Amino acid sequence: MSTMNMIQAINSALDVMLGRDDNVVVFGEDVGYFGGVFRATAGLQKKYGKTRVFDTPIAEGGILGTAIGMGVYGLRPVAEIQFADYIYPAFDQLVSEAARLRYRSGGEFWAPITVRAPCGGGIFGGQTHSQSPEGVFTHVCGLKTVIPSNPYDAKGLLIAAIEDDDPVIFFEPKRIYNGPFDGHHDRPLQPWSKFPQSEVPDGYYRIELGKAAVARPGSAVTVLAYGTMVHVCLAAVEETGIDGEVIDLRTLVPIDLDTIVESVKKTGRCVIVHEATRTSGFGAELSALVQENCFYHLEAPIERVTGWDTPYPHAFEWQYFPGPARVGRALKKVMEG
Amino acid sequence: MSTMNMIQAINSALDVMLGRDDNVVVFGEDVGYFGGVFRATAGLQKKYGKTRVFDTPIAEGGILGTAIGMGVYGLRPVAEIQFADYIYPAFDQLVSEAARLRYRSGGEFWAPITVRAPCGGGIFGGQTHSQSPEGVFTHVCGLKTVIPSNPYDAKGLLIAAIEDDDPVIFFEPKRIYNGPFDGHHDRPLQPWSKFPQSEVPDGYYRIELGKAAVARPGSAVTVLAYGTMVHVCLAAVEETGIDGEVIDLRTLVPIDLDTIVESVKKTGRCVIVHEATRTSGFGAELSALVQENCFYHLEAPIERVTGWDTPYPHAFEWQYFPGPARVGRALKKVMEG
Amino acid sequence: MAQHSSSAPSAAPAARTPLRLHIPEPPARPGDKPDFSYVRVPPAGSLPRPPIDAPERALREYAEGLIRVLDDDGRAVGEWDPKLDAETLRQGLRAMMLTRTFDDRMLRVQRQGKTSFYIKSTGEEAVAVAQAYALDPDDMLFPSYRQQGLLIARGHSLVDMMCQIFNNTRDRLKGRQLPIMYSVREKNFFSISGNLGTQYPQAVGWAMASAMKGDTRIAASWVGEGTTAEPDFHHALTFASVYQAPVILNVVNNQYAISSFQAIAGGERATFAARAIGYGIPGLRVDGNDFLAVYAVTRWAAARARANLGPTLIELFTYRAAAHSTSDDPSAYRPLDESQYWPLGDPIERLKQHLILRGEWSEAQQQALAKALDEQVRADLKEAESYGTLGTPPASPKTMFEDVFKHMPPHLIKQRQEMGY
Amino acid sequence: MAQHSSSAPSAAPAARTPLRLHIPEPPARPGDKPDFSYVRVPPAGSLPRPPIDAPERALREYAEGLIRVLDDDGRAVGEWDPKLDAETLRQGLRAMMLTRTFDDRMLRVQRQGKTSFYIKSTGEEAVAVAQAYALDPDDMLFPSYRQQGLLIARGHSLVDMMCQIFNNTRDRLKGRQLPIMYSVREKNFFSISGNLGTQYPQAVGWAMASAMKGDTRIAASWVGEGTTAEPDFHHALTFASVYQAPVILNVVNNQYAISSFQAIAGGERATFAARAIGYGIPGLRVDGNDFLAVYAVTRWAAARARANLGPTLIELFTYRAAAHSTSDDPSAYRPLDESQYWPLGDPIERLKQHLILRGEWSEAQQQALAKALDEQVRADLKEAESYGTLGTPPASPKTMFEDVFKHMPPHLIKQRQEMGY
Ligand SMILES: Cc1ncc(C[n+]2csc(CCOP(=O)(O)OP(=O)(O)O)c2C)c(N)n1
Ligand SMILES: Cc1ncc(C[n+]2csc(CCOP(=O)(O)OP(=O)(O)O)c2C)c(N)n1
Ligand SMILES: [Mg+2]
Ligand SMILES: [Mg+2]
Repeated sequence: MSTMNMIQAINSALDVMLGRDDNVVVFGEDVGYFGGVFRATAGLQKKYGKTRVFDTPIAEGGILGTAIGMGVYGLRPVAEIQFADYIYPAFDQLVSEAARLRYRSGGEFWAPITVRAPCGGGIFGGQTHSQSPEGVFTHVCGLKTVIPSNPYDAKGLLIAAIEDDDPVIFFEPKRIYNGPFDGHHDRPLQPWSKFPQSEVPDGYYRIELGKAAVARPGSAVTVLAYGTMVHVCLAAVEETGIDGEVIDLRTLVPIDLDTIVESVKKTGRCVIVHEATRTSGFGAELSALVQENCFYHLEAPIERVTGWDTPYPHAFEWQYFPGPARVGRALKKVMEG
Repeated sequence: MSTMNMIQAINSALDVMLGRDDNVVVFGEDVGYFGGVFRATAGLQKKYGKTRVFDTPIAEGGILGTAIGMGVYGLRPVAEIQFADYIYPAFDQLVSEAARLRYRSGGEFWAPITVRAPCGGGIFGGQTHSQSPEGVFTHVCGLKTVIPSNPYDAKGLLIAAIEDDDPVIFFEPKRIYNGPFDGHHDRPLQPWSKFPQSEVPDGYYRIELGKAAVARPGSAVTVLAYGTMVHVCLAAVEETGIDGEVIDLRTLVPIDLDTIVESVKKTGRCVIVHEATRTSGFGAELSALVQENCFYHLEAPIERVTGWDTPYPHAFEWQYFPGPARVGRALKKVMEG
Repeated sequence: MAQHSSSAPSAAPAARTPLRLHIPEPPARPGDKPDFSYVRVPPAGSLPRPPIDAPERALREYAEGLIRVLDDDGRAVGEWDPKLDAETLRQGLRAMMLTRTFDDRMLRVQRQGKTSFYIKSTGEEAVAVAQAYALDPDDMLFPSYRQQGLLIARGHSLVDMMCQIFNNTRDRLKGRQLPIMYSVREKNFFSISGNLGTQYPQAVGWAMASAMKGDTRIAASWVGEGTTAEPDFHHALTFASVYQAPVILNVVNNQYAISSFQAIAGGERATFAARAIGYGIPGLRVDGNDFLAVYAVTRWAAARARANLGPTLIELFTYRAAAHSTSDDPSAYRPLDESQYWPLGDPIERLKQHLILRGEWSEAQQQALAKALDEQVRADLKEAESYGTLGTPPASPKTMFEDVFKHMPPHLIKQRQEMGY
Repeated sequence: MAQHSSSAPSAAPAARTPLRLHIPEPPARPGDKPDFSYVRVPPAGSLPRPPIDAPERALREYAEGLIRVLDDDGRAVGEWDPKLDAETLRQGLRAMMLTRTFDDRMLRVQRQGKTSFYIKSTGEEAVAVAQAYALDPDDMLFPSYRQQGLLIARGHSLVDMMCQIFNNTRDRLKGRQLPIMYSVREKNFFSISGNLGTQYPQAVGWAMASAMKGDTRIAASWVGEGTTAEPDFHHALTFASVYQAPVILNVVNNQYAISSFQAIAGGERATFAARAIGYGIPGLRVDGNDFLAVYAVTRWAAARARANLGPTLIELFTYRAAAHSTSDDPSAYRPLDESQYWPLGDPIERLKQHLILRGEWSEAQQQALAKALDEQVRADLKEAESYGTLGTPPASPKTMFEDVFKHMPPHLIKQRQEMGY
C-alpha cells in the first residue's frame, strides 16, 4: 500500500500490467523516454525497454490504427492520446474499426486496446486542452467508456480496462491528477494524500467495469456524476446541506443502471452533472434512462448541470466550469420542484 | 413547379444555388462527370463547368479541410460525403475546425460550408452504408444538423443550408430518395410523385433552419421523428388508430423546442423515434428536453424507439430497422402508461 | 533605417497573371476512342533485380519504371524472372481461373437476386494469386474487397465464401456483413472493412507486433489507388518507416476508383509507388497483369522484410476490367470497350501463353480446366444454395446482439428482450 | 497437375531469422555530449538555382540537399543569393530581433504569472520573417503557433498581440483563446488552431478558391516536422498536387516535437522535403537559419505558384533553441547545452554578420537597435498591461455565448440567461 496521486496510480497500473503480461505495450506521443507530458508513463521505458514503452509519430489515427493491428496479433496495447481534444483524428479507427471488429468478423478478430486520454478543463488549457468528449463515444456501440474520479479507482479500473478484450476509452480528468478539485478554484488544492482514496495497493487489483460507486449515500436527491464532477457534487451537497446521494458512475458504457434506478426510486429526485457541453451529452442519456425507469417515482424534473454549448473559453474558465454553486442551485431547484 | 423525387429536389437546389451565386461550388467523390453515386449532382458539371462541380480524391478529411479553406476565402462550398458512414475521417476538421472557427477567431473567420451525406438504412447496405451518425454532430457546438423527410423540404432546407454562414451537416435519408418509405418493406414502394410533397417549385425558395413541421396534427400523443422515421411514424399512427401528433423536426440543431413543448403540453405523452443506435442518440436529448420542459404535463414515461445498440446487420435489416410495428407498440404503451 | 515597425516590403510585384485551377481528366470518356497513351510500357526484362538489402535511395528507378518479366510473346525474360517450376505456374493459372470463374458465377447469382451485392476482380487476378503464392501461408493478410484471389489461392472453401455472400445459415459472419466482406482467421485473412484503407495501419501494427515478439511472420496489405488519398495510407507509411515494420504495402492501381480516373487520386504527377520515396521506403512498380513479375517483386519484398530490412510499397499496375461493383455502370463514365485496349493484356491469357510456350500446357488442357472449374463452382454453388440465399435468415435474429462485446452487457440483453428474444 | 484446390505453395522457407522492431533514438540524451553528426551541411552556394518552371523530376536534389546562401563568414554566395538591398536586410534583421525581444519579454511576463502560457520561436526567427518578406502582403498565411514572426514582419501591433496573450479588455479574441493563438484578418493571418496541422488542407482549399476565381493571391502554410505525421499533411499534399493549387507548404524542421526527436516523425529514413516527391510536388530543403536562403527559396516557390505552376513544399531546417512552450522542460530529454552545438548557427547573428561584412551595419548599430527594440517592447507592454492581464476579465462573460453561431440560437440565449445574463 502506498499513497498515490492519480498520475502515480495510473503509472502503477501500467507498471503492474507491463510486469504481469508480456503482451502489454504502452505508447503514444512523448510517452517513451520523456514519460508523457503528464508523466503518466515516467520510468516505464527504462524499466521495460524501448519495444514495450515507446514514442510515436504525432498521428492519433496512426496510433490507434497500429494499436488495433497489434491487438489482432495478440498484444494488449495501451495507447495514450495526449489530450482528449486530439482524439478526433483517430475517430474513424475507433468507430469504424475498434468498435466493429468483433461484430463484423463474427467473433474471429477483436481489438483489446485501451486508449488513455486526459480530459476536462479547469487547468486554464483553453478550448483545445479542456474538452470532455466522452458523450460521442458512448453513442458508439462496441466501445466501453470509463472515467475514474480518484487514484484507487483509476488504478483498479485501468487494470480492468487493459485486461478487457474489448476496446476501452479511458478518460482521465486531468484537473484531479493531483488532488480532488471541488470547483473552488479560489481555495488551495488539497493533495490526494489527504484523502483515503490515495491509499493504493502497490500490486495487482481490479475494479470491474460497469459498476458505479456510491460516493456519498443520501436520501433527498440522487446526484449522477463522474470524474472531476464527483468532487464538485460532494461539495455542493455539503454546502447546501441537502442530503444528496452522489453516485460516481465510473463506467459510462456499460452503465450501471441498477444502482442509478435503485437510488432514484429511493430519492424521487435526480440531478445530473457533467463538464461536457449539454446538448446530446451523456447527461441526456442518463436523463432519458432515469425517466424511462423511474417515471412514477420522480417528484420533480430531472436537472442537468453541464458545460455550456460553447467551446471552453480560456478567460471564462470559471464561468464555464460547472462549479458547486451551479450544482447547488440545481439541488435546491429539484428539492423545490 | 415540377414533380420531383428527393434526388431531383436536391439536384435542383444545387442547380439553383450554382446559378444564383458564383461562390457556390460543389464537389466530392464521383460528384463531377459521373454526377454522384446517387446521381444528386447529375448534369451539374456539364452545366456549370469543371471548376464549379468536380471530383475529389477519396479523402473525406481533405474534402472538408479544403472546403473550410474555400469558405474562408469567400466561397460557399457544398461537399458531398458519399455515405454518412464515411464522414468519420473528416471528424476532426468538422469538430475542431468548422465548428470552432468563428468562435475562436472572435468572428474574424468562419466556415460557411454545407456537408451533404446520404444516411440511414433500409437499403440492404450492410453496416457501412446504413449508419445514422447525426447524434454525434448534435453534441458539437457550432454545427447545425439538418435532416429532411421529403422533396419539398429537402430543396428548401438545402438552399437555406447553403446560404447559411455557419457549417451545416445535411443528412439525406437515402431510403426515401425515391419514395416515402413507411417501413413496410414487403409492400411496393410508392413513388414520390403520388405525394403532394413532390410538388417542388423549380426556382429559389428556402425553408428556415431550426423550424419543425407538424407532419400530422393529433391530440393523443406527440411523436418526434425526422427523416425516414417521419413516414414510419405516420404509418404507425394510421395503423394503431392512435391520434398521434407527428412532428417532423427537420433541423436537430438548432432545435425547435417551442413546437415540441407546445405539442407535448397538449398531448401529455411522447414517443421519440430514430434509426440511430439508442444510447446517447439524439433521442436521449429530446427525451431530456421534453421531461425538463413538460414534466408536469407528462402522463406516461417518454418512450424511445430506435435502432438497437449494435452495428446494422445486413441480413437482419428489418429486425434492426424501427418499423411501424415497433413504433405502434410504443404508442400503445404510452397510451396505457 | 526606419525605427518603427512597418510591413514587410515585397519586391515590386509585376503585373500578376490570374490563377487558374487544374482539374484532372481521363483521356477518354464514353463515346471517345480509348486512349492509353499515358501508359508507358517498357520492354520486359529491362530492369535489373537489385539485392534485397539495397538502400531505398538506390531503388528510385523502380518507383517510376515498371518491372515486367513476361514479354509480348509470353517469354520470361530478365533478372526478375522468378524461375518458377511449371507445376507451380499451372497451380497459379488454375487459381486465377478459379477466381474469375467464381466472380462470373457470383455476378450471375446476384443478377438472379440471390444476393444483394457483388464485387469482381476481373483482370486483376494476378495481383492476389501471385502475391498469395509469394507469401508464406502464415503471413497475415489485410486485404481490401478486391483480393478474393488471396483466399482462393490459399485454398479456402468456395462454399464457405458463397455462404457469406448468401448470408445463409452457414454464413460464418452470422449475416452481419455485406457480401464479400470475408473474414477467415484460419487462413490468416483479416476481416475486410467497408471503410477504405483502415486495414493499412492495422497491418503495420500487426507487423510491428510480430517484430516486437521476435516472431518470423510478416504482414501484407492492399488498397486501391483511389484509397491512397485516405489518411490511413499516410499513417501506415509513416509508422512502417519509423519502426521499419516487416510489412508489404500494396497499392493496386486499376486506373479507377468507382468513376474517378487515377489522376484524381494523384496519379497524374507521380506514380503511386513514388509515394514511398518520401518515407524512405522502397517503392516498386510492377506490371500487375504479369504473374511472374508480381510473384518476383513480392518475394523480393518479403525477403527484405524477413531480413529485418523493413517495409516495401508495391504498386501493382493493372486495369479494372469489370464494373466497380454490381451497383456500378462504367459505361456512364468510360468508353464501353476500353478494357480491350488495355496495353498490359490479361493476366490469365499471359500466363497461359507462357506455359504453352514452355511446352507445359496446351489450349486443350486450358479448355478442359476451364470446364472442370466451372463444374466445380457450380457444384459448390449448389451446396451453398442448399444452406439458403438472400432472404433465408442466417440464424436467429437473436444473434444480432452477440459479439458487440465479448460479454453481452445488460442494456443489450434488455434490447434483445425488447425485440422479443 | 492437381485437380482440386490446394493452398498456395510457398518456396521452401529457409530457417527464418527472428524479426525485431526498430525504435529510433536521438543521438544524445541529457548528460551526453551533443551530437549533430547526422546533419550534413553542404557549403553555401553549392546548389544552382533552377528556373521556376523546372519539372519536379529535375528538382530531386533539392529535396535532399540544403540550399544555403550565407557562408561561414557571412558572405552571400551562389545562384540563390536573392541580392536584396541593404535596407531590406536591415528591416529583416530588425523584425527578427523584435520577434526575439518580444518572445523573451513574454516569457518573463508568463513567469510573473501575468499570463498562463507562452511559446517562443527562438532560433527560428528567419523562417517566419524572411518568408513574410518573400510573400506579398495580400497573400494568405495559415501558420502554426510558432510563426509569430510573420505578424511582426507584417508590422502588426505588438500591443494587439499582447492583449490577446493577456486575454484582457482589448483582446480581439474576447478571451476565448489560449495565449498566442492569434487571428489577424487584416494582416491575412489565419486563426491559429490548437489542433496540429488542420490549417494545411485549409490553406490548399483557400489557394484552390483563389485559382477558381482567377484571383492572383496565393496561400502559404506552416507545420512543424512532427506534425507531418498527421493526416492533414497528406490531405494537403494530395489536394495541392491534384489541383495544382497555388500554395506554399512549409515544414519547419526544428529537430523536436515537444520531447520527440525528428526521427520519430520519420526523419531518419528521408528528409521531410522528400515527402513532396511522391506527390510530384517540388520539395526544397533550405537552411532555415539563413535569412537570404529562406527568402530566396520562398520567392522561387511564390513565383512558381503565381505562374500557375503549382505548389511547392519547403523544409526549413532549423533548431528549436528554447523549450517547446512554457509547459515544457527540455533538460528532461536533451542535453542542456545542445543548442550551442547546432551547426547552422543563429539566424540573427548570421544576418548581422552579413550586413557588417557588406559595410552596411556595425556592432554599435546592432546594440543601439537592440536597446531601442527592448524599449519599444517595454513601452508596448506597459500599454497592453494597462488594459489588464491574466485574471482581468476581457469583457462580460455574456460574450462567451456569442460567435458559436452567427446568430445566437434559442438554446444558447437560454443558457446565457441560466448563467445570469
Ligand atoms: C472511407 C470511405 N470513403 C468512401 C467509400 C466509398 N467507396 C467504396 S469503393 C470506392 C472506390 C475505391 O477505389 P480504389 O481505392 O481505387 O479501389 P478499387 O475499387 O479500384 O479496387 C469508394 C469511393 C468507402 N467505402 N470508404
Ligand atoms: C492533433 C494534436 N495532437 C497533439 C497535440 C499536442 N502537441 C502540441 S505541439 C506538439 C508537438 C508538435 O511538434 P512539431 O510539429 O515539430 O512543431 P514544433 O512544436 O516543433 O514547432 C504536440 C504533440 C496537438 N496540439 N494536436
Ligand atoms: Mg482503383
Ligand atoms: Mg518540431
